Amino acid sequence: MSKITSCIAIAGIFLRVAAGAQEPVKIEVFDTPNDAGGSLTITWPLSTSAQTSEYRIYVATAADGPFQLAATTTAPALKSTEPTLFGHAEANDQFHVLHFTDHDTEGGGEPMPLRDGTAYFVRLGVTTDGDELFSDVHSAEPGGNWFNTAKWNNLIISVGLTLVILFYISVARRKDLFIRRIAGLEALDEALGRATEMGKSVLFVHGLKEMDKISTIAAVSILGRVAQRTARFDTDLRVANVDPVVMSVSQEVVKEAYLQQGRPDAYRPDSIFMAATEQFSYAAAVAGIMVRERPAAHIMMGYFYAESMLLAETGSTTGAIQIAGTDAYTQLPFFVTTCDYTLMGEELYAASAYLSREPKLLGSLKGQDLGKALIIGLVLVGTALASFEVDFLTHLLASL
Amino acid sequence: MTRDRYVFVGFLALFLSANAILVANGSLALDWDGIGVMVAVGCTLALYSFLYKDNALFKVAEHVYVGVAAAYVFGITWYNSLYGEIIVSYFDIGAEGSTGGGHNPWVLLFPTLLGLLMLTRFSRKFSWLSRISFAFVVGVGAGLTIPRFMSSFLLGQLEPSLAPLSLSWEGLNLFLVLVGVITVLVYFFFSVEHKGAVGHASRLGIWFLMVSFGASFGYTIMARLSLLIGRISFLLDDWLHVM
Amino acid sequence: MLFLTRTLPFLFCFVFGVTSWIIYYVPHEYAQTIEREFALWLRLVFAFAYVLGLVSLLSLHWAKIRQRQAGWAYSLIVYISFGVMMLFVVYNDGNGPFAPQETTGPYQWTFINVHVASSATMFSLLAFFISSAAYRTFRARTPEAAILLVSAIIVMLGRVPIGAYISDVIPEAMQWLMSVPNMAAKRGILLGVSLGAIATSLRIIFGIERSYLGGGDD
Amino acid sequence: MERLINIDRRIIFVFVFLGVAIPLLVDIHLPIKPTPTVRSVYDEIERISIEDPDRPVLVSFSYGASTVPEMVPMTRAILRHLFSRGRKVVGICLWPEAVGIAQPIMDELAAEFGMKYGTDYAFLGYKPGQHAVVLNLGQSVAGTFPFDTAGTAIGDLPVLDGAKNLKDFSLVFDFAAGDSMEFWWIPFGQEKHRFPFAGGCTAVMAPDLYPFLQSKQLVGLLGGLAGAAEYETIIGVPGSATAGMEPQSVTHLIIILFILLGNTVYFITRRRGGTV
Repeated sequence: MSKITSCIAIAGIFLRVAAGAQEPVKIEVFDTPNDAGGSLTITWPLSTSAQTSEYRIYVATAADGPFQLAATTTAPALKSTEPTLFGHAEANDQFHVLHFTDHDTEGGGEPMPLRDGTAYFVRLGVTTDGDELFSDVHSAEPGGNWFNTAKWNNLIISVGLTLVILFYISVARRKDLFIRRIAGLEALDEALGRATEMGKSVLFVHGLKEMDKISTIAAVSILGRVAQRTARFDTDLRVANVDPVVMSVSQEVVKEAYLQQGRPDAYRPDSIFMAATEQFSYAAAVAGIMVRERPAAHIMMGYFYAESMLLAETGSTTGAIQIAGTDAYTQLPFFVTTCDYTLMGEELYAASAYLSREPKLLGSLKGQDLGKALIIGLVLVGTALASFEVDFLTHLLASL
Repeated sequence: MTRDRYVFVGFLALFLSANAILVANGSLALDWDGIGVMVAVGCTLALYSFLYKDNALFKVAEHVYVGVAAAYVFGITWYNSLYGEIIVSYFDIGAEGSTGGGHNPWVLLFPTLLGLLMLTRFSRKFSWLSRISFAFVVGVGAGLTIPRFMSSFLLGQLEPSLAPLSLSWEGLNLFLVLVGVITVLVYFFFSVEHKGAVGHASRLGIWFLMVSFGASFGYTIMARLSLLIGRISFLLDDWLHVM
Repeated sequence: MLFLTRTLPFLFCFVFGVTSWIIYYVPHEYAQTIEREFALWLRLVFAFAYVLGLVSLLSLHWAKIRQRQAGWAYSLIVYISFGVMMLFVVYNDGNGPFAPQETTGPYQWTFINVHVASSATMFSLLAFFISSAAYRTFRARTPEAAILLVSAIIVMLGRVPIGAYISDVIPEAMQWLMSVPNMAAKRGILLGVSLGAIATSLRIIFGIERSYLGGGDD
Repeated sequence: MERLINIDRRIIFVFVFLGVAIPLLVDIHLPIKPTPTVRSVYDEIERISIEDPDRPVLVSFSYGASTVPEMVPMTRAILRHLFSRGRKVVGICLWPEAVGIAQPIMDELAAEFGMKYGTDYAFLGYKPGQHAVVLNLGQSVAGTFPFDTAGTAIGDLPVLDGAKNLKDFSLVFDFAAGDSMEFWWIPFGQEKHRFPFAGGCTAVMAPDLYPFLQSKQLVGLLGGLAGAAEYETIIGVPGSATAGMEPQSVTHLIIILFILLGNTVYFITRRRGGTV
């Protein structure tokens, strides 16, 4: 494009200024959406010129000036680079966009920030080859916004999920909800059965976290199940702890189980003991028990750290059946390769819900299942649509 | 028992004479740096004695470490936060030549109160007060978590999964990712029995899980070996100077 | 009393929880100020939580010493090493506890030569146990475990220079394995875990989950 | 056969020790080839050095003493690259132990490149609060770290001029031994402020972060000592990570051989009907 035509093209945008023509010129000035305030946004049509032009934004507090410089740019962004504010309309790459937050002051001092609630008058100047052409004046008022429109999807899904989970919890309070069999629990029963046959003890090993963690709560409810069985079959049960609170809760749970089975006489509180207080001492102490007492089954439940390796390795060499359950994903590989059965991650929580039948656990498990089903559906439909170049679902789900 | 005692005495003698030789030939200076290296080596070897068997030396080293760690962390918390941020702001004591800084003391009153209430947990009579602090921490934590996990994990991870499939290498990989994500979710789906099609999908999900566990497994082994390399090169280089 | 011990904490939890949830959607200056204050408060309360952790560690070992439980002498060692290090903390290389922290002196010396040395050594012990487990117990008992081991071997070879030395295919296989099947499974896990975290947060805010309250009489 | 498996494990320990020590003492040179995830960290730092040279880089140290052999080599490699490109660097700690480890390294490397404290780099120390610190930084840097470790007010550090919150950094880099990238920085910082975010982590954490690399929430990643060695190779300054790759290779081979050997024995005995 020659220099002359490009000048004409630029001038064309500002036709109204130059020749007083009546066509609307697509300059828009407005409060920047989704912000805390103190910022205005201006958009104008894409320059068709091959030459670089300089754009200047002028601001005044009165329609007739005096105008102060607010921003200068030679390479303005396009509306399409900000889907957060302007969405995904195709025409967005036909418009420039600029946000500005302050303007120069008369004396040349510190720039003056834009004030919320003040009406500002804005005009755009375009300089190509030294000539500056001005648009007409637009007015807008900056201010803080009360809702971030880019977060609609987030709000709707969050509230939806909340309602679903609360609904299922309330349903679970009234009737029992179905949860599939957890294979790990069957493996657990099998291990306990074998211990009974062999007349040997069962060793239950707690993880390292405190009583208020979900994994510890789940471990305690599994301990309850184990204690029921050992009480019924008169098998010796030993429980290793690293946290005193977990220990006293475990004692309560085991005592309760023995009472329920009508065997309070068989309950010995000292078989639920503190093995050690520190990570590696704990591992060493438990490993010592495994080697000396040779229990028929090792049950390791809860949150484990690096000591999992030591426990499972020593345990597997004694020939005992090992059942583990943890939500520590970094330790799962070691359990999987050294144990006979491993409850992985959420399976541990599910097992605890399955055993305790607690409405809050069952209900939220159901709610999460619905969430998973929704995700699976969205992924399938979204991928199919995207493969046929229909992007609306992808845009709808974008995290902006 | 006696054999272990011989091993222990021999080990100690070896350690001491090694240090004596190193000092004698000038590899280690008898200043704080040199003594520091000896202490560090002592701790390292005492802990490695666990490889021979669980023993008292190991337990001593482990418990020394626990005590030092607790005090160290307290020191850092004191100088960086309790004193360095909170007390300094209350009494407006910045460093020399420093202009201002610190928080408005009034702003700090509420969180300081919450923090102090937390410490009532150790009193039998007033421990219920600590529940207010826990309620604040847990409540705010939960409220902050919900929309942010929704945005960065659910939406943030969902959107890149919705990529157009095509008959190409990339397309195949995208398809595999799609299958992996879905089948892993099916595996962790507890509302239906894993039978029929669901059973097959969940089985495929386990395979994907196993590949990723294998990756974690390999990487974890790499991590532990890296630590060992670090310690052994400390022993060989900083202590024995043979590298 | 029930109001103070049960209802009040629940109300606190609910009000703060819902507020910090809602302000996420509000860009307005007011909401941002609340977010800033909440973050600051949370941060400062965390500092006190350290003291809480410290006291509970010390009281645990104190109980062992007082009751002369097995291994109480080790608990005494915890106290001694803690006490010595505390002296260094307070000494602060001569400046005392009411001054910015010095980066030199016995505190830093003990940190580097005892703490760092012990800490790194402790975890490097696992390298030995992993190798022994590799030999004795990492077994392909099931098809699943076999997949795990094969993928682990590919990663272990591909991630270090020896893999490329053997064949260029190995690092590429490792790359593919990490960024396709591993990535897919980790994403699946992440989606599940975050749904779980959101569900737990909801239970907490709506007072269904109160195990965090712990301690004290009801 | 079973006796072969049930040998004293201390014999295996000796093998591992020698597998590390011998390659450390004997030089066997193996070429290191950088992987794409590591390369993209380098490219990102090069990019900001050209496109965004004025704004500082925020470096967060989220590791403790237990992972020093893995994390320190990558800390050195990244800081060396940043300082060599004249980047302004602001260091913070999200783990308490990082203070005593990272500060001396930062001072040492800054001195090597003639960077001045206060104007070219700063070390703000540690604040408890984990994700709350990240959230707080997103609102206000001065409100989160009012002073540096020497007690100087943030306003007196010119390196932070114009850096009011996380938006004002050209890059955020997290050195993570735990899940700080995944559960602190991404949901509580990057999610809102969309800064370029890269990190280096222990090998244990690395596989978990691949979903974020694919979703671009993470620009690049250095995983463990191998990642650090690759970075040292790219910037052309071989250090302890590069030296560590030889024993690392040898020990990986040893462990793989152990796994293969153990499983061979397992399958042979199982076929014969025995148990191991």
